[in-house]
Amino acid sequence: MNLLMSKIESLLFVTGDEGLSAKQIENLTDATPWEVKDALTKLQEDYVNSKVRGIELKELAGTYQLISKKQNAETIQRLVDNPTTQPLSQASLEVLAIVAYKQPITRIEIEDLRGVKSERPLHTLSLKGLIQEVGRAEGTGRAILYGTTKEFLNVFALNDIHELPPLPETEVNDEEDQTDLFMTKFQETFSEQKV
Amino acid sequence: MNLLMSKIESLLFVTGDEGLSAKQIENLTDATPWEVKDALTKLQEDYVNSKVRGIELKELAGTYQLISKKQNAETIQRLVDNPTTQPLSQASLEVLAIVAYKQPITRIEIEDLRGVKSERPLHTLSLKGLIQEVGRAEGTGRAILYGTTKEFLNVFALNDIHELPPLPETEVNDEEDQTDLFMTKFQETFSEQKV
Amino acid sequence: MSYEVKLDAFEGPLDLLLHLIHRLEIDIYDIPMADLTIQYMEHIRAMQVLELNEASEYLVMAASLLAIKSKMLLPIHEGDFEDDELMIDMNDPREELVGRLIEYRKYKDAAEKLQQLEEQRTQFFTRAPSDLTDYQPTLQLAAFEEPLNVYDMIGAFQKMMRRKQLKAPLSTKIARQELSVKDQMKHVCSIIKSHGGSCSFYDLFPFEDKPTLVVTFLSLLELMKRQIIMVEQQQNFDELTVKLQNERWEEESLELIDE
Repeated sequence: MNLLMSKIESLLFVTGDEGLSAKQIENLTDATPWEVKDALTKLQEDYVNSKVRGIELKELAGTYQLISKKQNAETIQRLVDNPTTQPLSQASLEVLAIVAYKQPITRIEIEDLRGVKSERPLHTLSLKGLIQEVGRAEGTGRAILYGTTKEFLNVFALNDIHELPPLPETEVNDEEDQTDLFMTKFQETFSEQKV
Repeated sequence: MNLLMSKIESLLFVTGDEGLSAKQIENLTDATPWEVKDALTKLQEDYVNSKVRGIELKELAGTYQLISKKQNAETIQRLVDNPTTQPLSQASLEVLAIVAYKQPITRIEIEDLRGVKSERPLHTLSLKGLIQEVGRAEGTGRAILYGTTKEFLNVFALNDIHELPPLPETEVNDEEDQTDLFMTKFQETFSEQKV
Repeated sequence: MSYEVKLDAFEGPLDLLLHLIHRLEIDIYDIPMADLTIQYMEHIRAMQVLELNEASEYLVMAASLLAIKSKMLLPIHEGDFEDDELMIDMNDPREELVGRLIEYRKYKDAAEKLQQLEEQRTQFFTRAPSDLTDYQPTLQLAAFEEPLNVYDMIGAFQKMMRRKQLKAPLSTKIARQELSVKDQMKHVCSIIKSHGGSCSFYDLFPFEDKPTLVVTFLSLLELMKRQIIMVEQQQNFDELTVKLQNERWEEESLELIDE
């Protein structure tokens, strides 16, 4: 039971804001629906009863996810208000990377890539003048297409967008190419030489 | 103390893989450095000692972060779709080791050390964001100097570049031993011949 | 002597030499040059595949091995030692090679340790920062406080990719392939209805798997074309809202759709 609770905490921890359904937890832990139900209840009790814990369990539309404890909302607010600790800079950086490399790109495409909503970082980046609307996508939605600005080049000390290093997107072929062009000559040379 | 631990858990939970430095935690919780240190130690003890917990505390790339418990790696790996990160090749690992320990370092110096051309592994490592240009060498060539990145710390689970395991022997001693050995040998030969 | 040689297993001439030294149980500080050179040449000859740009490096090493070997064969004459210049020459000719080998071996060992660290790192996972939109003030202050370079951006991208690999199809293979646009149109309508006639665009895409996303999207387009639903956006960056146009849409009318 303890082990199951630990596994569930790990799983809910890494899945972040997406959470998992009871059914998914069952599959991932090979536990019965009963055991999972039980473990989830006990976990939540632990979280609520312990003064040390800063997280709790939330169920929303059949999906379980961990959230920060409501009592600590004030502390979290300070985190958000404090520009040097804003966890959003990572999000903005991610979005900026995507826009820089894949421009022109729509918000939906960005969100598809990141797996999370990205309105807020897009907004921030626009405000900072790092990205701009560069057109509209064809089709029904006529979604906004985003691209980087001159200011972006400035901030990253680039002359030109092509100066960006290539994206580590497609797995780099780490294997070295091989050729035996030299081999024949090479072997000849050495078989002649009596060592 | 309990409340502080709870706040820290909340903060570290929401900041995820960005984490927070001890200093930032102090500011956000109005606690003294000492209290924060203490709370962090107690949190980690709790995590490790409790069979129910699925998370741990780790100093990674300069910040405190919550991570999933190592014992649950197998369970979480069931979530892994297709590993996007291939392990590094031997050549890349060698070059990376040299850069890590001797940074800042030029390509020529690396190639001297390895005895083979190393453009390709350097390129691979740049693409993976593990090394970066950190400056230019003095002199005519103004060769690029390479160093490791924050991503490097992340990939190798280090908090700081100084956490790298020490090199087997230090160069200086090595050379001394070596010359000593040669000298002894030389002197032996020498005196034998004199006799 | 014959043995299997896999040359692509070596990272260059130094690596090959270290391998030989280890296999022949040679004292690295007192290398029998003749033996080592023979072995080295044997291996070079057995090479079937060699990298174009590394071939020369193996050759250069072969040449210097031969040079060292022949230097060591030079007869030593008594009396020569009085000559200072020759004294310098009398340094062990192997010295430089040994120094290089030892230095290289250090980093080869370090590379191995890195590999272990890399392996250990796969044993734990971090999580994405939470979506703190609810806490966010309307106007966001500076997003980047520190100077940034492109490598920060690549780093952010890599982090995302690491996270992304945890997106296995969780709703395991429940044969969703049979999902038709027609069925999905009905499903979409019922979702909107359950939300009271209008809902967020995202509420319609609760699943990660591609086929469902595509079919749901197609069904939305189809519903828009038939003016059964309407999609609205108040402002840039705002969420899309999907509204049921006609509260009294008929299930039967959908039945008539050709696939």
